[in-house]
Amino acid sequence: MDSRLTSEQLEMRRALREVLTDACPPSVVRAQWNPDAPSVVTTKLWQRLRELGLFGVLASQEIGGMGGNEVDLAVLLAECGRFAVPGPLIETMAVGVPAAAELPGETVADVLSGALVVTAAPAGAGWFAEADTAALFVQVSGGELAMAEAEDVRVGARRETIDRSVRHFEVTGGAWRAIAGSDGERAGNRATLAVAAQLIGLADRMISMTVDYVQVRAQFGKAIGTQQAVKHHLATALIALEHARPVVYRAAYSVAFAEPNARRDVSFAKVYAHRSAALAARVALQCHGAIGYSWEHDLNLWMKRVWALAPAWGTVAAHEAVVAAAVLDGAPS
Amino acid sequence: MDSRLTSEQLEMRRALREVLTDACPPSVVRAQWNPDAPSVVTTKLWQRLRELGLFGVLASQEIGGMGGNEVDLAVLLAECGRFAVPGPLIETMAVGVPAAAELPGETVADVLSGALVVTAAPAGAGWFAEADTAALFVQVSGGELAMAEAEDVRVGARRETIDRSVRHFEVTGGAWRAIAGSDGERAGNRATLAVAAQLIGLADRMISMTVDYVQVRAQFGKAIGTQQAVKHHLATALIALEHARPVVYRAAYSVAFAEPNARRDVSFAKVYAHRSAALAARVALQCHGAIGYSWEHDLNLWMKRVWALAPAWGTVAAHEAVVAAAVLDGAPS
Amino acid sequence: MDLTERPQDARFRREAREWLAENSPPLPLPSGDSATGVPVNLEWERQLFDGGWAVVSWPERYGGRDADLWQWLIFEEEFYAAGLPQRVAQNGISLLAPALFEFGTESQRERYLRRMASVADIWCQGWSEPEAGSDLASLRSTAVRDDAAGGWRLHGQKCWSTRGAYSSHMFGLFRTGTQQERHAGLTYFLIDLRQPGVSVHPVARLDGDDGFADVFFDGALVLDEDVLGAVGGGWQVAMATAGSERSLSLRSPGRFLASADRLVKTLQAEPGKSSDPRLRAAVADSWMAAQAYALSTNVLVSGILDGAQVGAEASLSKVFWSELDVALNETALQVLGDDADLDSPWMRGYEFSLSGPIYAGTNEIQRNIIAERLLGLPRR
Amino acid sequence: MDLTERPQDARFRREAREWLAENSPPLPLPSGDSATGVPVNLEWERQLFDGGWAVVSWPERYGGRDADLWQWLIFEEEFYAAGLPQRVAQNGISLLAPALFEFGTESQRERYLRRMASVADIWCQGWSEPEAGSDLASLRSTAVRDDAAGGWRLHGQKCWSTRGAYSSHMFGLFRTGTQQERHAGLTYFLIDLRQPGVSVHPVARLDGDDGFADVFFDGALVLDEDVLGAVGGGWQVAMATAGSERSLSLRSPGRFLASADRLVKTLQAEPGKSSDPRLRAAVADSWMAAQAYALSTNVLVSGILDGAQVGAEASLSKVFWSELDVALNETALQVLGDDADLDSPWMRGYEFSLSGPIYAGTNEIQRNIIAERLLGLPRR
Repeated sequence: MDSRLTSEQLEMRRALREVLTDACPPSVVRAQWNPDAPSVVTTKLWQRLRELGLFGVLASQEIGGMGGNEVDLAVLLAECGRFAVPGPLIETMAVGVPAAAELPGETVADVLSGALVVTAAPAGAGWFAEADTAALFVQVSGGELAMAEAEDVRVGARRETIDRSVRHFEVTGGAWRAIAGSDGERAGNRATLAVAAQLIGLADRMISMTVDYVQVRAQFGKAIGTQQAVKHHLATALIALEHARPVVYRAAYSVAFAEPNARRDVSFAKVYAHRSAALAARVALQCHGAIGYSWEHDLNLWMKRVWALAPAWGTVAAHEAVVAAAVLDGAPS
Repeated sequence: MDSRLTSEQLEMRRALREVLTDACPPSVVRAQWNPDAPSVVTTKLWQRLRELGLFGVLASQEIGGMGGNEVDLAVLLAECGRFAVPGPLIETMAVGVPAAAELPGETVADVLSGALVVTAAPAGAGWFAEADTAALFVQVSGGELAMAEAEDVRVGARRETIDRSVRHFEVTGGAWRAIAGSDGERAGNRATLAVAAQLIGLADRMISMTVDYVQVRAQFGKAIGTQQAVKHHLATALIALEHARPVVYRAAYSVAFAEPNARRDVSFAKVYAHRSAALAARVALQCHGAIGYSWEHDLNLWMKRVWALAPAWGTVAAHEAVVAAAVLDGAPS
Repeated sequence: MDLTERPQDARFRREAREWLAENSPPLPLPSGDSATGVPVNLEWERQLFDGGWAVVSWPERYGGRDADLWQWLIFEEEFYAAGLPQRVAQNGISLLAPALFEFGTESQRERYLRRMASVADIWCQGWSEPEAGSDLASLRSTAVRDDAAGGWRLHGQKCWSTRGAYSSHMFGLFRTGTQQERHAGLTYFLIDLRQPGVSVHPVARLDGDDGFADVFFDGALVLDEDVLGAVGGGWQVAMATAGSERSLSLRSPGRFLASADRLVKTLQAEPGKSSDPRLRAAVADSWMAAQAYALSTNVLVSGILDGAQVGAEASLSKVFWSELDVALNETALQVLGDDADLDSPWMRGYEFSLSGPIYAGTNEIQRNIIAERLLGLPRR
Repeated sequence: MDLTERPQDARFRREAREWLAENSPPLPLPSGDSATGVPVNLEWERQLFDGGWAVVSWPERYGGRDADLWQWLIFEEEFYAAGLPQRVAQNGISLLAPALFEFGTESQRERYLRRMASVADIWCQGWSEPEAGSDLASLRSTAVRDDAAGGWRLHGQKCWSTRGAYSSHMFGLFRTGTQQERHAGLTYFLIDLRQPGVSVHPVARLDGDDGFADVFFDGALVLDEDVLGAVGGGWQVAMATAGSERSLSLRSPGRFLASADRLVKTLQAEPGKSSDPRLRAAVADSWMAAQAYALSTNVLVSGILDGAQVGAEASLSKVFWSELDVALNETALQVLGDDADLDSPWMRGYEFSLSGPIYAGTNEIQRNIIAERLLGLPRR
């Protein structure tokens, strides 16, 4: 028994943090909000992350991946959350690359090299991230994964979400083919886990940016961070985060080792990570006051990412219901 | 339009407060916790309240009552809540006396004189307050009221509730007879309203006893009432109370004037009064600290009354469902 | 206690409803906080004024109809029930007008009230500064005496002025005394923004509208006739009318009653969700909160009509409406479910609601006020 | 990261479960905080000691079995899963023993640990005083030097000593320096309560059990050998072991996991309620909170086994478990519905849970600690 990250994981996280500090300052996130901005997958940021090997975390080393497991995925995506990295991270890392690895030929190599963009969505969503740049579409349901190629689908209108650095497009049609032997439930678990991991990173960063701000901002002759109300808001946010983080890593471990409760654990992770991040967003905004309410302040990039992730890969209510069914009905989880 | 109490109501409340200050100090409430204490209906407190005419608030002046309406009932019961008056107030004032007034002969006069004790419960509860002293039992359902006399029913074991000043007994059997022309729904509304009114009085008193305490109790060299956390707890409790009180009086008015939404309004009142009182109890205990956790402190008498009233005359969840049905389904309310 | 609507109120309600039904512009209007939306809103608000409905509770000579507070509440209910948005004229009417009525000179009232109501002038508030949000007494912008010009020269920066980018005028507090005097050294000025020495920089809000503005002053002039109240008495004027901002005039219950109603309809329209007990309970909670706010407002109004001053009680209302607004919009997002991430009217409403616990005195400050002034707890 | 139970842990769990199944007393036991319940509990706890399960993580020479923290957590899970109540020996084992291991003399450990574990001695805590709850540094009870007797004479009053009414010994802080020295003037004493100069007055708790006691000292003697740590160093001893009180040893996750499990079964057993989505969600929330607490405890334990000190992190745990305990019991009362007002085990649990946010440092103090020590916010 040991709940700590390994020294390899800590090193991997450090390396990613170093790259992101340089390659993903808030200005880069903000640039993706421009409706005329080119897709993030064409940017230098994406190039840097590709070179780092981030996207291949779940692919085996033989095929050019990192050979990591879902705990590694969670470590890396939590760090991406801290920097609010824009783009189809979940679609690429949690679903797309592992799906491509099931396909014959050079597909996965092309995805890892950037020659080919893959995207993914839950079956029935009706939209895909990056549908206008993607060559390969993957649909996730409880059974086998289904795939289609760009020429098989019709890409429709952009879906205007609250986080404009996220590019969703309606997608219809498609000659969907099952990917033989693929495990849709596991892919869904990975995607949900990827949402949860980013949420704890977002929460972490919002708490620390607020801690910094309240020590600088003075009212009534002293830093507002000396006010008990401000202290208690932030303490409450930290308590939630520190009790969500182990839940997310537990879920990652359950998926990595295909434990029988993996689905329950992943839903639990989404619920707790969401609550923690939503609370951190509220607290951060309230402690920032009016300045946090302005678009020019970076806080809003983090907050809106949280709101955008709330319904991603299953609403919070749906995941709460999965946990309740597992706990109360002994439903398969 | 005028949401204020009338000067007559204020005077009535002042008179009751004067009596209760003298006749119902915490020691009198506490005395009723003794398992060997005689029923409150045999005590001097009850005698004083009878002399004041409290129990006949809803009875017409011709039959010796106060000739008041449900707003008066709410005013008086909120005040009783402030003093945590023990005993079958709801059963007597809201249901028993009006039911007795529908009966021929001297019944209501006997109830008002104290010669005869009346009690009441929702149909199906299986227990009655003061069943061992009551001569007349009234069952409340949606249709007509049903009554039985003491010789008709079997009084069983005492029902051990958290508020030991409340004396419940299981009751079985009974040759129940409808009280012709009586209005069970209105009686139920009055009883629920009576619960709500007491709850806001309880909340009011717990807030004020806590405000007093935190100005006296010092830690770290100053009164704990100077701490922002304590201030905010109490402010939050007051906000809830001041937004529950008008809801309770609105419900009282709706019942008094038989408005079409009376049932919805009464359920709403129970929900809000309960939430306000439950919050006041939590805040009061937290701000008192360990001393509030001791049985010797009076706070616990008020808190436990709140907990005991939570499921009385319909659980909070049931009343929430009534409101939801009225609002969402246009259900009759 | 008499909670039954008076016959004249029922008539007034009917009249307002009919006028609004006949005269409402096509809805929804574009945002009154956006460059493209402002002209459309102004046109509608002029029409409202021309119809005599812009400021129902004002004297007729300023464009009102001498309605009492009950009728004002009724008008607000009908206005929001008709789906109409908050008005560009809002800040002037709600925040400045009460101060003009209480402290203004006859000349100020004549020059400003009617133009304000008819949106000939558009007013924004100039209170916050980069270093002074909740702590207004620490304001640093100054007004320096200019005897030759017969007035005061303004210097400094005001920020987060809602709709500042589209306003012709600002009412603001500036320091005429020393920094050490804190509250005592402030004066309340009525400022024409269309003059040299004023520059306005729009700041986009969370929801993308560029309603906020930073306003910089570098020697802009205010004549003596545009000092509201006494020189050095600005704090008293601002505080005496702050109650308006915290409760009644800024947030009449009508807006929340209408939102709750819209939320009820949103759930009813979602097949399969309208029987979900969790969503039902959350929606009923929002409905109850809006009602409770309306009922408690009635208590305040009854007191005001009886001559009571609204003091710290306004803080109870401010915390309650701002928290109910957040919860109501959050509930709506839950009802939307899979589509909660869309940039929908409810999401916009949610974003806007988050400013409620911050502006007009943060809810933390309000809770301090409640504890200290209503409950009597010691300041320190 | 390795979240899979080690083979030796699985064996340990099986062994504990079997022993408990065979040796548990008839349940429920009467309250260990009531006069009638204490002897029954003591008998059971002696049996637990004789079986070698009283203090699994202690060295064998003191009655333990040298189990590591993982196995201690497992034992706690099995203990509470078996429906067994908190122990009379609890305060000594959780709060005093860590201080004895860290600061005690060989003689103190020999004289006290084994007797504590076997409930030959029963220990209560003597920290709070009427004027000093959260503000421990303001303690007023004094210890005056008595050279002739070779020790210290105690004077003053301690209050809210849990199970003080049934204890033979107290560990407590007394002032050996001046009031002005605050923290610096305190010394940690091991006190025999069965002597002249000590009088114990039981105080009933909210739930009716008379577990609390006020303890009055009027010249009671503590010999030098029973000073724990240095004279004047009591604060350091108390603080170094306070982490135990706030998290791990006082509230092992096992208790909440067992409560959550019981809550799940309670709902499952209520026909007609077990399909109510609101109750299901509330029960699932309680289950999740208990699990989250267990998982975050594992992180703490992993750190401790790696040599980390548990400092202010304990405050995160303390707030979390105390709030989850209240919410869990409240949920149970919702499940009970019409019978929520009965003096039931769940209602008792609710009452007891309300002490959680108060004792061992109120949650307000804990949040201050979190903000100042973990987040680095300024004290003032």
